[in-house]
Amino acid sequence: MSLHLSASLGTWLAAALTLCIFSFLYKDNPLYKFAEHLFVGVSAGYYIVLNFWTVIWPNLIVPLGKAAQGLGVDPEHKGPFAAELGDYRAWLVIPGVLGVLLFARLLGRIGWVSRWPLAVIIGVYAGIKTTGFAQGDLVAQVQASLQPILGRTPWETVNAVLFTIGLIASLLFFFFSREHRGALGVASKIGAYFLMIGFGAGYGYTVMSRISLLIGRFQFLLENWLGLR
Amino acid sequence: MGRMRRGCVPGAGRGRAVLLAAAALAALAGAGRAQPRAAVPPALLAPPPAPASGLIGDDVSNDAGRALTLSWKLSPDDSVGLHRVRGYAIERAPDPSGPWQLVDSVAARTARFVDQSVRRNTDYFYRVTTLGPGGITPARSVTGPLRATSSWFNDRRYSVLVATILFFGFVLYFMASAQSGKKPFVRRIPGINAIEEAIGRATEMGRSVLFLPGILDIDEIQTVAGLVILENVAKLTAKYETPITVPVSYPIPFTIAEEMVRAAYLNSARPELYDPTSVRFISPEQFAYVAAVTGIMLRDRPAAHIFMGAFFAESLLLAETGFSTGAIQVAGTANVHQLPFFVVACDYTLIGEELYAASAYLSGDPKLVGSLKGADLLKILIIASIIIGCVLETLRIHGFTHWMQTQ
Amino acid sequence: MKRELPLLTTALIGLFMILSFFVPHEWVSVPADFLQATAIILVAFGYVLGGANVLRVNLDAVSKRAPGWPYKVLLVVALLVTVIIGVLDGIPREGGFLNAGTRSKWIYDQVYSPMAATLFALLAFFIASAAFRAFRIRTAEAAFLAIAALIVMLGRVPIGDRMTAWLPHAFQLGTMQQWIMDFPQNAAKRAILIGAALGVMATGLRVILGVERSYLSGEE
Amino acid sequence: MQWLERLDRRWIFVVMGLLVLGPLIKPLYLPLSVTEHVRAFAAAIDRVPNGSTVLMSCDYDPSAIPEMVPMTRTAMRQLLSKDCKIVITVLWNAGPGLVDSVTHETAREFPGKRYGVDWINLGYKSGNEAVMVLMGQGIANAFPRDYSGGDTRSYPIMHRVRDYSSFPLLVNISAGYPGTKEWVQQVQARFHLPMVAGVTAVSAPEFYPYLQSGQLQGLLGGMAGAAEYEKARGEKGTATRGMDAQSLGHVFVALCIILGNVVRRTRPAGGTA
Repeated sequence: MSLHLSASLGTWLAAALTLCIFSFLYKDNPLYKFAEHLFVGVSAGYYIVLNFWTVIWPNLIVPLGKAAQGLGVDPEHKGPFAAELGDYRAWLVIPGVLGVLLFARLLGRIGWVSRWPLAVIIGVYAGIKTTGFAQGDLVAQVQASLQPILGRTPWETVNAVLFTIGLIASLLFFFFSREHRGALGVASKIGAYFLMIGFGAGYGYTVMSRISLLIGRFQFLLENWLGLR
Repeated sequence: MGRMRRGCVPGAGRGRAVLLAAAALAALAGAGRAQPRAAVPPALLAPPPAPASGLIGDDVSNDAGRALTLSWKLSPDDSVGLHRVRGYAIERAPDPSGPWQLVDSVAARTARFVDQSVRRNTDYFYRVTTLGPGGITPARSVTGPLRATSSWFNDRRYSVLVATILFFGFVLYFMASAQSGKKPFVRRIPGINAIEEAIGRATEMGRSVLFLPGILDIDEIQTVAGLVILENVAKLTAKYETPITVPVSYPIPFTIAEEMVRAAYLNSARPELYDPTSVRFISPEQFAYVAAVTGIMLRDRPAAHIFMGAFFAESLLLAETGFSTGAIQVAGTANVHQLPFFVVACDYTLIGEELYAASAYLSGDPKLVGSLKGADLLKILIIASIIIGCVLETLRIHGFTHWMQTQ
Repeated sequence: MKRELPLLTTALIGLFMILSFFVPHEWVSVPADFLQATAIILVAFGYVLGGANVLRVNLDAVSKRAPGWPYKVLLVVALLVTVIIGVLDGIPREGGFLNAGTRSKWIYDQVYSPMAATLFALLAFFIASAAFRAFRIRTAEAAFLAIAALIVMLGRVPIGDRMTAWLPHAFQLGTMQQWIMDFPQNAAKRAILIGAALGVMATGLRVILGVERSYLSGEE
Repeated sequence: MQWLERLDRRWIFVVMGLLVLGPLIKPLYLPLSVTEHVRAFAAAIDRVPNGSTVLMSCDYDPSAIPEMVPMTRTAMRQLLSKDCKIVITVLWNAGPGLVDSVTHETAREFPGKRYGVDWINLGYKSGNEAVMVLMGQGIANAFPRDYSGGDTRSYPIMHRVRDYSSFPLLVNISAGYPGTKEWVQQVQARFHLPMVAGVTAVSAPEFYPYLQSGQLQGLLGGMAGAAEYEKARGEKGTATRGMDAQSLGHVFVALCIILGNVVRRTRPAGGTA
């Protein structure tokens, strides 16, 4: 095992910034603040450039430019408004204008016009999410819970019964139309225990994630920077 | 529903088939670069393969008329180890007499193809040609006309439609009945008592209350719920003349929180107790916000910490620092990943929907209460379906389960 | 006009998107597809706006000499440099500003990436100290949570199996971990999933009805 | 025991740091066993017909490198070794640069595989669920240009890719929102595309209901999942090398929980503080 220090300036910079952030563990200090503000600045700048070059440019400006020449995805179709599925040509002026209106927010007095693009975004997502959750999480999950209680082995039966009771009890925990007394009280108490087991599992897995991230940083420092082999 | 059109028109326009199929063969050979090409002319190796047969086609259902599905019987020579068939070429034409156009080719042992390049409401005729190292063999017949049409309803989504309509119906009904003055019953959430106790305790000790409405902007429903709870907390602190501190991470929730706290104090017996610095704008940056809040916890030593809203990785740091100061802590979030950290370090935790329920209860807003009741009613239906479904499944009756299947 | 039109727009679009889930016909699916394409572009503008906002807020703080303003200068400079380099990198490459070998990629790899990764790695330390100082087992609920957490935490890594290798297979930590994940925790998670789905659908309905309008608050 | 209660938490940080660092320098070689859902993940990819085109969405950013990158590499290797073609997308803002480096490095291990023919990186698109649904009407409609700025439709690999029906499987490697949950809701459910997922440990428990319902055919949870997947494929990557450190870290946190409660129990007088 020996050291092979990296000769790359970039790796040294990355290692230095990593250590600056780790210094927060000792206490909040200027090195950490330096790194933090650098990070926020770079990431904000990066988001601007990224969204310009990967969305606004290819999905809006390039097709609009083509549409101005009467072209689109399908070369057999001609005309700036000859739209079809996935090929909207000059219609893309609408998102373009709405997108610019979003910036009215920065202008104070006419900030309210930014509500129009916002209304479109909210409407689209409200619609997509409602049906997505209805199918993927509501119907599909309820459907998957309809399982035979009697399994092939006694152990399978125990598990199926346990699962079904746990599910129903946990659902009753979130029932707000009646006081949790009597049978409902017992059921919701059982539900609470199941939820706690669920949270315990979540705790264990969260620990795993966080430690993995630390391992990743140490691997970077040891292998890429110090070149420990 | 798409219309079905099947049928075979025997022997038609075989002329250009050979040319097109040769192009397909070349394409196929080019695609499968992994296989080394034989140096010997293929014709010397083997006879041409027997043709594929029984080509049938159908409109793909539940779509906007964008695809046709084709299937056929494999060539009798297409079996593992025989190497007489390299693949199949699929061709189509607007008329049985041509002109034929190569659509695509598929590998050997494939007897299904979906043509996604069709135009809606247009008739097509198809034929499949068998390609082999020994030559190409066109099918003996042509299938068609086939036509892709748009469907008006996706018939695999009935169960989702029923669930959605039922739920919307329930919610609308309860909203309407709440607005007409018939206030539906919602049980008091124990967490609300815990909040009141915590404020009482702070008052007894003569220390302040710290309230965090989560770290997201106003477009997050949890932030809205947190602010509704803040309104009530501020009324209580104003009544008990206890100072309150509210660090906020985004500008709009900040303005709303400030307004709520000010209003609560101005409407109380001692409006002069309102401290304009009690609601503070910190920073949308997660860790900067945490550093500021833990600073407040350690310096000002509030006796009660109330966390209500969307929290992420910072929950751990907040709960730990808060715990170490010995304050009473009440938390509530719908971010399931963070709940474990609150549950173990706080005196009371509102779990998931309880956060929304608490805000609906406190606000008494008929729309919020209405959707809460609607969800409750659907939950009863869900539980009933689960019980009935499990019984049916145990009895090996699968109809109900199949009806719910969406895929 | 200032409020009603956006509310109406949201309601119509929301309903139309729901309709498009059930109706595949091109009269519905093509406009729905266009609306999604629009949403994608608007969200991208939103990110650009977010960046501009960060710039504005921090320039404000600098001009007012707010506490810690020298750091804000750093932030603003970093932001501007990243944007300028990114634009210059993208022009000759048809937008491929992050292609291998560009200056933007260097900034991304050597500045952005290590810091993003390290910020969350700090939590490994905090989680240990929180476990020691703020994990209280006082009630039956907390005991259930703690036991599940310990079994899952140890059972999910190789050392758990090593520690309990002497026990019958069914009692080894790895087996118990798997069972907890597959049955009790799964039941609880499914209940939460179903509850959350109802919550999202209710919110969606309220947004469409125009009673949930918090997104419209702010500038009048 | 009193001193333990007042212990400066930085001592805990030091112990944690050393316990993780130690095994990285001097490994313990604790044996790994492959669990059921990881096996199912590998098997689902195995079932894909050789030579078909698979969609792989890499929805993560540098903050999840240690968990996500090993999964990406191993899944890509498994697919390429089956001569499958791979279409890669990224829905996370900060992800595309990282994903591009990782995919290029991995593809370079297969000398015959060419960009644009055997695999393609379509890069990033904002819009989360809207992108997923939009891709359902045409992958190239949502991604007219690939990561490097080229015209997506001009690459040979895209000639046989129209929408989700062109893929037999979706492999999603995701660190949160948007990610596995959204792919299940918007694509698996809506377009009936079979799906497997590799996710961070934090979010893994949330997806067990999808496994039981068959909406997911396999699941890799966190670094342990990644390490087991490496083992199942006979590889020794960064995840495998991290597992010893992971083990010691977990034991330490477990001890912290137990010790913390013992200390508070044995405290002479009551009080909540």
